[in-house]
Amino acid sequence: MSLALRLENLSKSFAVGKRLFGAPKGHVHAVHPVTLDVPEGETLGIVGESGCGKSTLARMLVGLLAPSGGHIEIEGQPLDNADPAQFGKRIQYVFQDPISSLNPRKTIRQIMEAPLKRLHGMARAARDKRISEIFAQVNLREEFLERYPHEFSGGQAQRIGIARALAAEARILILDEPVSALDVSVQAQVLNLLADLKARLGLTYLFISHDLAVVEAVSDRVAVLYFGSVVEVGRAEDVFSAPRHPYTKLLADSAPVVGRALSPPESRETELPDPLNPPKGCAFRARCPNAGPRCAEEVPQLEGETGQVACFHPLR
Amino acid sequence: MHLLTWTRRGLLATGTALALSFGLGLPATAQTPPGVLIVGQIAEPKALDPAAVTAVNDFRILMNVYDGLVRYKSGTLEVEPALATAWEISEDGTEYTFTLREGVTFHDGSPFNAEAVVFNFERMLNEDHSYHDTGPFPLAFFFSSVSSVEAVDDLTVKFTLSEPYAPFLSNLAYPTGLIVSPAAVEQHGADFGRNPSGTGAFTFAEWRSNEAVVVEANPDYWDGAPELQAVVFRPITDANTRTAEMLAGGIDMMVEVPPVALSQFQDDAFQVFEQAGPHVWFLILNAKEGPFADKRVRQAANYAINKEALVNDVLEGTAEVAAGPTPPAFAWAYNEALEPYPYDPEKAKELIAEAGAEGAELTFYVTEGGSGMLDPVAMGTAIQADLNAVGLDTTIETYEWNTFLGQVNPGLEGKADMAEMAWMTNDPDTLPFLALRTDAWPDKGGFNSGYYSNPEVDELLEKARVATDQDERAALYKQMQEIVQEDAPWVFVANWKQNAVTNDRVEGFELQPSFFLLLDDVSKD
Amino acid sequence: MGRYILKRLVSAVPVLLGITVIVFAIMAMIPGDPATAILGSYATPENVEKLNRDLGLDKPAVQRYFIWLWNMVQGDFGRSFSLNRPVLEEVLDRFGATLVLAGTSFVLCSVIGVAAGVVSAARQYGLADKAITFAVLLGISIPSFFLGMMMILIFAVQLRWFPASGMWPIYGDRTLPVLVTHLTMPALALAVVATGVVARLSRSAMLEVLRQDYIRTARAKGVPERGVIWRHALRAAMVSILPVLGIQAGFVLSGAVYIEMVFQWPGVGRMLVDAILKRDILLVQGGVVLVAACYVMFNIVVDVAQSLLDPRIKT
Amino acid sequence: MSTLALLARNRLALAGLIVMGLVVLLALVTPLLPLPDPDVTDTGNRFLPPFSEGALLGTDHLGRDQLSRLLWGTRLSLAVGFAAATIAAVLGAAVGIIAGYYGGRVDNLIMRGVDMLMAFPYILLALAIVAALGPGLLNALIAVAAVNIPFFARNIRGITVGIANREFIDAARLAGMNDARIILSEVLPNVIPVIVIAMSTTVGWMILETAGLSFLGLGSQPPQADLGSMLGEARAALITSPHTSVVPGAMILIIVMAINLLGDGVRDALDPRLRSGALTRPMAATLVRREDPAPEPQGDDVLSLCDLQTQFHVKHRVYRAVGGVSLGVKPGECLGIIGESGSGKSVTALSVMGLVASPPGVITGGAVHYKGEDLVGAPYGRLRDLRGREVAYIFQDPLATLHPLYKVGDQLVEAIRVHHALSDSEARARALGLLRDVRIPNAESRLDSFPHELSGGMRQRVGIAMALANDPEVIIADEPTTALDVTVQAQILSLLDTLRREKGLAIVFITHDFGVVAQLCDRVAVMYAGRIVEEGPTRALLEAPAHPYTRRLIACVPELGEGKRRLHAIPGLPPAVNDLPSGCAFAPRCDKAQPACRQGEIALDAYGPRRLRCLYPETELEGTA
Repeated sequence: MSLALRLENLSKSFAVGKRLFGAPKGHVHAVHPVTLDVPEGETLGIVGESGCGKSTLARMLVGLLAPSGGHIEIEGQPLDNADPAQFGKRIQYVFQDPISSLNPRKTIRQIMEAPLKRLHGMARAARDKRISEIFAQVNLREEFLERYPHEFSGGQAQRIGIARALAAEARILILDEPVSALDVSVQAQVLNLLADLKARLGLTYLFISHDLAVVEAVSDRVAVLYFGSVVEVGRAEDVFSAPRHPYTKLLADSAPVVGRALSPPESRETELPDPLNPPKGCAFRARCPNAGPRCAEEVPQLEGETGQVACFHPLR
Repeated sequence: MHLLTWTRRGLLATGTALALSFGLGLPATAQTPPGVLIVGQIAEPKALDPAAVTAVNDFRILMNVYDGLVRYKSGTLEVEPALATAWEISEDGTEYTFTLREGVTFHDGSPFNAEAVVFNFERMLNEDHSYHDTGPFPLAFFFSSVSSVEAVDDLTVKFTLSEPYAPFLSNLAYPTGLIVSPAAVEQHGADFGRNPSGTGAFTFAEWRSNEAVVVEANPDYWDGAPELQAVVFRPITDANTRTAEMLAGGIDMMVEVPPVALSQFQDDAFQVFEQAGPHVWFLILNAKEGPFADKRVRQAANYAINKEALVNDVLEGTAEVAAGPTPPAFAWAYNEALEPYPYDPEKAKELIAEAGAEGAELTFYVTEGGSGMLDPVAMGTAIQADLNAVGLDTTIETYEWNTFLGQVNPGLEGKADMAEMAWMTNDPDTLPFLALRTDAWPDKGGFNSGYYSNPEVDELLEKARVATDQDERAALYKQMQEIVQEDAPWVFVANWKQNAVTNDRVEGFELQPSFFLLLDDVSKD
Repeated sequence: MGRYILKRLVSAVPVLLGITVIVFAIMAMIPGDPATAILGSYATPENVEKLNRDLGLDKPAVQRYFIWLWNMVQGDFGRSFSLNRPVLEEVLDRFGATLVLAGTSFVLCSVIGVAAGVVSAARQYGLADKAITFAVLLGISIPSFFLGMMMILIFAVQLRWFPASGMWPIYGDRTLPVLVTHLTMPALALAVVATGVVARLSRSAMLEVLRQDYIRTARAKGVPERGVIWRHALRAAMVSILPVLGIQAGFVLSGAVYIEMVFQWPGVGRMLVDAILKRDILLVQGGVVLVAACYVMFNIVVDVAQSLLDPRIKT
Repeated sequence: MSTLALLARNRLALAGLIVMGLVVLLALVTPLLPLPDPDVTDTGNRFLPPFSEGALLGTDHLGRDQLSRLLWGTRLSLAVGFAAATIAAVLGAAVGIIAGYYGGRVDNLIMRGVDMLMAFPYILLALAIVAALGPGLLNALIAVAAVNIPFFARNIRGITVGIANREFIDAARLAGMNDARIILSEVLPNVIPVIVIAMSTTVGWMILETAGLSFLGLGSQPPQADLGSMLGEARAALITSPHTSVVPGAMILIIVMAINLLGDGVRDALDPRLRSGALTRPMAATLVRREDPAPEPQGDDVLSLCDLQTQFHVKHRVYRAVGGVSLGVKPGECLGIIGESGSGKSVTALSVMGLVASPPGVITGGAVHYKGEDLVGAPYGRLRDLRGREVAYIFQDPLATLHPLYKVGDQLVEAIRVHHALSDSEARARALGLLRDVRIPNAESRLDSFPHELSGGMRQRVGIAMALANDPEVIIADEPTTALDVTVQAQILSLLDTLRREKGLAIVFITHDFGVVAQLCDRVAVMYAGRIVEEGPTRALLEAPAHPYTRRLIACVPELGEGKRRLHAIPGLPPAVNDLPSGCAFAPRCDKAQPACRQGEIALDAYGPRRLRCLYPETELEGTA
């Protein structure tokens, strides 16, 4: 089994208080060094709350953001986005907001043609044929091609977004909250479509979401992100049903579930740490019921065999 | 509905406040005080240092604050005693000895004497003089023939000229020859222009930038204290606003009334004054190159332009048609026999056809305004229309006055075929000597921007300049005028009749042919 | 806050330096020279050249720039050729008059403009809105110099309600009511365009704010409509109105040029126009730098006001 | 609607268009008209008054025909104005796009330069440029264009920054485009409308500015006429012959005004927000246009909605957002309203206190009874009095719903003092108590915080505190936790639950999440396409949904703990509420639908505690229909 994606100590920090000349005032570490492997054909779910760095991570993977440290390998080769026409063929991205990811001033055909023309240099006839194929795969009618994005509902627009990503013929798709802007009935349609495409085309997905249930339903493996670090990685069926990291458990307990009584999963009224002034040691310790003295001193590293966890006092 | 009531209340309050303030303020606009004459000037003076300025506008103030050794007799351009009571001229015309008036003091209290006169001319002419740096003195060349000035005794001054120079006395009567207080120059240095001190009928009181220059009566004036308590010179650059102020009663007197506005002042509440002066408005023609190198085309231009229409319609009769280079105001030197070129477009076309200049393209420099330029844009436009009518395809380029001078004075060669120009002088010598001689071509430091050259004219002018006898000079000038008219180096257009308007409260005012504004005999109730 | 003001002041320095470069470069490019202006009709190439040498204008431009800048830093703005007096003295003399005129106009346009905009928005599509919209359109469509000319014709010459020109009567006391009568016409003529612009912008800013969720919150709390408009909406709308007021200050300052000419107001705008036409290089340079500095300062004030108004701006 | 049609709808813009059309037409045909040569002088006939023989508008100071000069001058002024606006727009846009797209230092440097130019009094800059280039209309045009470049650059830069951060730019990059291509094919088409708007609103300004320069004598060279130079030349005769000034002055006024009217029209037509009517000011209370008499109150509900109908009237379309909703909530009860976006649940909630933005919202029928009093028909004063005091709201996004410029404490104090004559310190003390009630740590210091200084969870606590300020009887919570993270959501839900039990509040809770409903609500109503399709006690309804929509909606939501799997999707899309099918709105997506479902009105029948609007329910409900 070969690796589709390999992240090694990938990190990103943003300068704060930039000036025209001279050094910035400080840095915010949006992503702490992250090491992850994604085998070909797998769906890796990445879950976390707002501000945990999941979108930053995704944007680094497709070259929209330059990492501050570490390496990315795509299908065994280091990421190189110098030539956009080459890069786009290897990895593609599906955006969270389907409408705003489509240029409102272009027809769907123009949007669909861009990757075919720029990445594959196809002639007009070949392009039309290919667009027809893709549209058939994502269940879109060809009459949509002459319309503008604002004429579509969220679900349709997201299919178009997926179709555009498919047109690049990349074998790895980064899906950044692809269904969170959609209504539940449509969300299920899109998720099923994604599953079908993957089975049919042998794609590899990196699926990012804040919705635990959705992530669990589509992923082979799940990585939980907290404050820019991966705190737990494991098989989808295990991660939430038997969490090892206290944060994962907190997440799982917080999700409203039919039939479970309402009780605050957290007694303390706590908030996320200040990113400009990060705490020492484990970032979660202030909210953690199991925190010990060591948690305040050292940053726990991701460890384990089948499931990995970054905690000195794992639950299991 | 609260919003509406609020608004209404607010409007009411604002309205009341405005009404109140208007009510309080209104009387202030009613009338100017008696005994104080408010003069609407065309511009802010550059300085009140007579040696440093060149504009008639500034002269109008200066003549009331300063005196020269001599002055023009009222209503003429002839010289009469002023600070000098008498003078003697040596046989060869190179030594002038003046006897100074006794007991005259400057406004700052320092005495007027021979040393003061020497100081004045040394400051202007001697580059090593310790106050030469209070210049520059653009008209110093009026006295370029002076080789030395000495104080013979306290009340006697002797000027020595390097060669005979006929216009010398006349130049002394010109504002450049006005005498300033050496003590004030020493005190204020470069700022003397803002703190003037002379011997004139009025003492300088105040200069508020762009608002007013105020002068007050000098009770000790040697020629009798003036009637007015004070004169206020207000710079109102815009002719229209000047007219409005005059009509609205904000000023008592205005000079250079725009021709179109004259009709407003025909009723009894106003008096209109007119006075022809030593002014000539002409077009310089480029005689060096292009169509105007041919005398016939130059003459054709003179025939083609309807000067009668220009002076009567565009200038509303504020000027007369000029016949030649010398204005009739220099009565003794003016050639009465000359008739202006008549308006004859057919003749013009003939001449043009003879010269083969049909359809020639001409570039015409027009200025937007300037000393004595008399509505130059309208004039230029009308002239252009006349030239176009006879088949000379004329294109106008307008320039602001100083830029215009920067373009014209170095010569028209390679740039233009014709340019507007006007001169006001105090002696018949000045204009032709500076602008018609071969030796006055721009590259030789003169103002002959059209490169006219006629050795006969050169000779006549040189002779007239050193002649000491006025009749001899007159004959030479009349001869010169004939030749020049025939050669047509210029289009002779107009001689300006300067005008002014006062309201009916002003009495005893007269305009001078010198274009100066003399106010010591004026009164106002 | 103090640090923020200091920071803004420091950041104004490069802008001002840039302005000195621009004005110097432009004046250096303008043909014609002060020597001609000084010498008047009697300027010959020879005299001009000599005078230019005396005035130091024969040095290379870069050198002249630094000499000028260095002198200016020391407070010496040089001497005006055309007015024969120190530039700084002259400019400061006139600046007061311009500030009175432009300041009054600015206050008028801000107060009337914002009030009109708010009323217009609050009564959207009502009679008041239509009347205001029309008046505003008329205001921004009329050339201010034409308006000024017409005002003189009607109110000074015909009706004699106001003096036709000037800032003070030539004789008599310089009292406030007298100033007001002189100021009324030019200040109104100058304010008209800016008032229109401000009113338009205030209206759309108010409309934009009025549809925000927090306005709905205010209503849901039971805040009376007057409070919703003037307290909740106007305050939020001011965040986008303020910067425009800053820009309008520049327009009013610029527009004062025409008004000062038409009404013979003894201000700096008219002086600068004359100075440009007369090639009075040092006067133009000094005047422009001071006017621009004033504008930059005013915008710092606006920025500070903005940061006081809007806590989200990082100070 | 097409841009042109929109333009035509705006009467003022139409007037502007017609006037402008006439002016342009006149300018175009000027060379063909039998007019005297505008440059031929006839000084004998100067200053002829208007309506003179052979000179309809009189003559000027050189006896030239005013009408002819006016038309030729208009031609020139228009051309110059448009050219200057175009040049300034193109160059300004180029600078602005480059600065906005590249950002960082490029942006910083360019914008500093722009700042410098803007600090320069623009008339003086224009004057200096003309002085440098020499007078002439072309140079005046260049100067006017040049001084306006910074304004365009600044404007366009702002727009570009917004666009450059949009996701479709990233998408284009991933589609293999380089920067130049992205600017040309992605950014530019989106900026062009803004450029056109900016241009159309500045052409008039440009004409004025060029006229200003001409007025100063720096524009067209005589004898050529443009409107500014006509005015400038006529100025000398303003008092004697005012007509020579009034004619060009009035023409400038007419042209500029027409352009401005037209420009406003173009702006309105091109602005998508105006297009959708979004820039209309919402009134203080929703418009009520009830045709049928208000239904009488029934039952002991503290708040009851009876056949409530709320519509949005946008242009000629009518969106029936709420199509006859009847609901009731008793004291101490929590009623959940669940539905997908567009189902009308929020509009229902906002209709209660007349908070639906209007225009375009209109309540067209039904009643809202609060303790028996009909709120729909109540005068604004009464409604205002009840708002926040008896019925309070909690909204979705606490960042947008709190006023960004006021401190949290002040907003709470205001909420209290609107209804109670308390002193400032008393109200403040009460506000502090409220913050403690909603468990905000360090409540004392939080009073002086601005909303943006708080986290999402804290902000929503403030929102709740504000709703509680006057001890209302009913709280309407419109998706209060949707914008929050799960952990925070859990805290907020548990807080709400505690508060309602402590204070005996009636809560109407709107959400799209079954999990949330299940945990908090006693009863739940399911909405689809503006109507309630099913209602009943939460547990019963979730365990045995009777309406196929309810059942399938529950089924398609993944639940935690079941691992990777395929989901049960509902095919198709919800119908648009301006085009509802007859019969059951869900029928087109329903696998059990029969022909009967597509005909006639299907009633919401009561079955004991449950109500259902379905002919072929999933489970048979007990009780009478």
